[in-house]
Amino acid sequence: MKKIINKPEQVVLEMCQGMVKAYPDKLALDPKYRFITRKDPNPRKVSLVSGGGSGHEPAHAGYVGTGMLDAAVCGDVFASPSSTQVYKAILATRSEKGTLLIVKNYTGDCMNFDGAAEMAREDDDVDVESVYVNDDVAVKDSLYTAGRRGVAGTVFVHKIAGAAAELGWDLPAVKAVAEKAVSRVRSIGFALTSCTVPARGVPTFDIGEGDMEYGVGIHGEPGISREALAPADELASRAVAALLADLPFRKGDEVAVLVNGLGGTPLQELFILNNKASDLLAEAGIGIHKTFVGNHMTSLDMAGASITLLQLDGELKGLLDAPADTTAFRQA
Amino acid sequence: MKKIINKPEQVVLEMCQGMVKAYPDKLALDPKYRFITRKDPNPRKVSLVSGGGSGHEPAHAGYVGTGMLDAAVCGDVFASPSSTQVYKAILATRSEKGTLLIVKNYTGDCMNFDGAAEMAREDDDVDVESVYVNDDVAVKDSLYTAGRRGVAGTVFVHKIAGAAAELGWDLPAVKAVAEKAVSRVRSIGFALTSCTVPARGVPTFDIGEGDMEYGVGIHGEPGISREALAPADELASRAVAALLADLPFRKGDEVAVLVNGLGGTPLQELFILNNKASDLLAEAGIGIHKTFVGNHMTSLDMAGASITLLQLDGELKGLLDAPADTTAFRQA
Amino acid sequence: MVARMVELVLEKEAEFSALDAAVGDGDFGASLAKGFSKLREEWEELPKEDMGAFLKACGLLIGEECGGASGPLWGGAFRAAAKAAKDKEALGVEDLALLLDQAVLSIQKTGKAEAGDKTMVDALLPAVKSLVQDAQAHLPLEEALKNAAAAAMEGAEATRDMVAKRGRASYLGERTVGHPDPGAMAVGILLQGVYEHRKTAESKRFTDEL
Amino acid sequence: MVARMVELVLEKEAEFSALDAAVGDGDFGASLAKGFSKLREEWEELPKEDMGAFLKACGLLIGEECGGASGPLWGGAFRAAAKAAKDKEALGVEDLALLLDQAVLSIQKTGKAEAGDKTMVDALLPAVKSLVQDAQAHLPLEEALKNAAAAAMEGAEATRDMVAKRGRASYLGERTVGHPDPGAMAVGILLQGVYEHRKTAESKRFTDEL
Ligand SMILES: Nc1ncnc2c1ncn2[C@@H]1O[C@H](COP(=O)(O)OP(=O)(O)O)[C@@H](O)[C@H]1O
Ligand SMILES: Nc1ncnc2c1ncn2[C@@H]1O[C@H](COP(=O)(O)OP(=O)(O)O)[C@@H](O)[C@H]1O
Ligand SMILES: [Mg+2]
Ligand SMILES: [Mg+2]
Ligand SMILES: [Mg+2]
Ligand SMILES: [Mg+2]
Repeated sequence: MKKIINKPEQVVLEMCQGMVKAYPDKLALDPKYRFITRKDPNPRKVSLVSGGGSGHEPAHAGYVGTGMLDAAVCGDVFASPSSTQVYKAILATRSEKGTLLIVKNYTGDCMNFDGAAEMAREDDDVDVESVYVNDDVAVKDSLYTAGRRGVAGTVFVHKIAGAAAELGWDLPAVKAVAEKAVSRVRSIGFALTSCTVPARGVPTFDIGEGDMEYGVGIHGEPGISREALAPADELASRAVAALLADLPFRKGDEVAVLVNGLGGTPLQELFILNNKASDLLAEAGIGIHKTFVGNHMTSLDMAGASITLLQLDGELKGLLDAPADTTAFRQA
Repeated sequence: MKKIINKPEQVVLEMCQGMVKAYPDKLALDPKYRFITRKDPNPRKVSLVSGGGSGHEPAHAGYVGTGMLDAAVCGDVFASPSSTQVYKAILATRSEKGTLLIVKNYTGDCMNFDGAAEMAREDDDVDVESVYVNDDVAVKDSLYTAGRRGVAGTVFVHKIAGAAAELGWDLPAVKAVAEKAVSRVRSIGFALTSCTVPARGVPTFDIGEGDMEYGVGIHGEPGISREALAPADELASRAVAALLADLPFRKGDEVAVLVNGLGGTPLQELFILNNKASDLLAEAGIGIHKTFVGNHMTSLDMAGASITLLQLDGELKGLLDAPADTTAFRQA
Repeated sequence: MVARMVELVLEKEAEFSALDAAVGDGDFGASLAKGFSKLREEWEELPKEDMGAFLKACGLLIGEECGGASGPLWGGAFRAAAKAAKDKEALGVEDLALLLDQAVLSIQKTGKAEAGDKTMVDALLPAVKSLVQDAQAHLPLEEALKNAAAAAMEGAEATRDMVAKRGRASYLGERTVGHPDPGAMAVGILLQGVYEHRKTAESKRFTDEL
Repeated sequence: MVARMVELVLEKEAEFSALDAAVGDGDFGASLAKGFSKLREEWEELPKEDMGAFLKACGLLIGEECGGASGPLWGGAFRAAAKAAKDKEALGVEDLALLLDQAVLSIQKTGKAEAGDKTMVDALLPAVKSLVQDAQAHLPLEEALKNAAAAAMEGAEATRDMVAKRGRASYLGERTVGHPDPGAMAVGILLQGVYEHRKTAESKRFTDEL
């Protein structure tokens, strides 16, 4: 394991501390319960609380700030924070308009965020609602399983809900538009290497020089198939085809695109991926309203990428374009 | 070599195309001479042209935009663009106030940018000046060698000069403040892995699981020494000590900090590095005006990081804080 | 009993994580260990007068400290067992069957896993069944424990051929076939460890050694 | 002559890059190859009537196409040689000495490298010296070429013990000791190749084969 760390068990806390030290006038850390909040929370807007396991940086704390989240709760690497942590974050960002939890659909996250919501509602009368992001089309959706997992599309949900909350919308409205975003966002990813969880110290999976894992999530879990590594254009074609077919997106649709790096892949390669993805969308008659390229939802040091499409309408477009000022996502 | 690319010889062009397709209303590409310009250049401000070899993404094209560069010229991976390319970029962004070239101090870059400046001056009467960034303290400075190389500190020079140009300063003034920034910026980096140049297909250097290269540049050239990989805190201590001693920075100074990832290192580790760096600066009595953490000047897929300090005064602080709207650096 | 589980969880951390790496994200060992090492740290302060209070305290700590899915599942299981144990001082086979039954119920309520979904439930259900049978047959505790551990182990081994339907492993679907479920294996290993410990332990009263 | 150099550069791309990987950034082979393959592509269109025009065209293409330090250095060298060649049709040893001398001067003017700085200059200077001596001694061209190539090779080998002072290798300082300079090795290999080719070639007039 080659990492710029001290001890594996200190990774999350030191990362959180390093982050608030980088942005001391924007972020604050609760070191005991490990959540990061805006320095000056606004108690007159719906509070947005998200988070999950660590290892997805800049997610989720990088999206705390004006126009996006109010708090991000940081679990251990790839492990949901406990319900106590989430509960404390809910209380710390309590607002007169209530709180929306943006949860990625994982067994652990759902159980812990739901537990926290219940406590906050029952013990403290906080008005708490939740949305569950499940954008990964690699996973077959089914009532009889854990269902689809939430991956990079979560960033769009943060942005949309965050803009609505900042505009003063009430909790049901913020929740409704967040759910609309969830219902219209789809992602798929692939990995060229495994990541290495600090506490384990060895790569989660072994993979040959010529191979890739197609359909991976963001926790180093293997994907849906092991295949020969394909050229960028082929990867883009396959990903775009899978996404378009899923919603389905149709000719004439307008979308936002996120070409997301998984942590170990440089921007150069993401742009090469976008070069083809963007042509394919044009060929399919899909209008690209806005493209984001970069490391937004990562999986530690994994080399790989994902592509996310969000189907827009007038409302979503307006919210997507609204200003945001967080440490990892900023637009005027 | 595991990369999301098509053919090695297409990497630079496809990357440039993927970039302008991501930001079509902000950037334009000259595909023949491979330079990226602002979509709507402003001919009434000093034009800033930078660039160099590719493989440093988001540098340099990511810094093209309001408040920073007007053009970035993209050489092959790690190879300076030719003087013809630079020359064409100078002409394409010609302004009534003249042009400043921001060159990283490498033999190839200096020769090609200087050649281009000469052509533009002599054949086209463009008022061209140049500054040479040489912030890497790993390299001993000497009149008898190529001197120090330019690394991540270049981003601060882009920002400072860019803000001055945007404010309408004339060429001598923009050049002077850019040189002031150059004289006050210092960097040092280390690598945990080598990068792999696409055209070569194998890592530039071999390195054992427990080793690092200390004092590396941004082109995969080995550093000044091969050593056992140290914990993050030790890396931060050594880097900060080397930087402070060099300028030297003194108690009471105010600085901007850039904790920069080399491409393959996730943000998580950069924050851990910043956690200690930031404490060390405080202990040394250095005030941190602003911190930037992220992949700003990379070396393809190299795992590693660099730390940069810029000594501020009132003027530099104002320019650093001025708004910028580029695809990789944005502040209100 | 819990003391032995704590030791085992800490001992087997790497093994549990390696099992999770094959079908999940490789943190199961670390997640469990985090909560159980907290148990060890705070061992002296835990209320040991009655079984219910003790198990509840364990459940709260585990729920708060274990990350991921394991926190709520194992924490909930301990708390459910606590309720069933109430203020019991000694446990017979029947009591134990009830405790474990309540624990599984809690896990199923929280995680919605059925038998065959390739989760820890697949080790727990056979263990409960075995305990219930042995209680009806009035077998001694040690023998019943032995049978329960064997049943759990068998159940855990059987998850090898299942397709995961719950938790992170469900994303891998068919690809999980051939790998046992880490949670189920942990249940088997822990019960086996508890039985072996008891076999060699001097005390035969259950609450003597929590 | 240039045709043979083109072939060699393309043949040796990986070798040149590997040399550069040890002391620089590993792109020297690719950088040179890019310009020289352009030469091959546009070979038919290059003006071949007189040597000066031909070399200048080569220099311009190399300068424009080769990335990094190599473009300006090699491009400038070819253009300086072009000036010296003017409209010569045939080259004697003396002419060749002058051409190469002008080429090195251009390289030193652009790159500011002295002898001993561990650059291509350390292969070129001995080659020029050898040619000048052989011209004075009125040796035949083939023999002079042989000696020049040997001198260049020896100079290139000698860079192995030097500490780099110019170019990207200078950052490695003492760590470059033990590795030869890629540019110097390329000069040696190319001159050697040109000599060997000429030895076996039928034509003995220099401009017959550019
Ligand atoms: N819905 C569920 N019901 C019962 N057990 C589950 C469920 N989901 C996961 N598990 C158990 O949890 C184990 C994984 O735990 P852990 O690695 O801590 O979770 P994660 O990393 O997915 O958050 C699995 O091996 C399985 O036995
Ligand atoms: N200042 C200089 N003067 C003469 N030759 C130089 C100089 N700098 C570099 N070189 C030559 O160029 C070679 C490296 O070329 P190349 O790899 O294309 O450059 P880079 O990658 O550093 O831009 C060196 O081996 C050396 O022979
Ligand atoms: Mg986990
Ligand atoms: Mg180079
Ligand atoms: Mg797990
Ligand atoms: Mg080189």
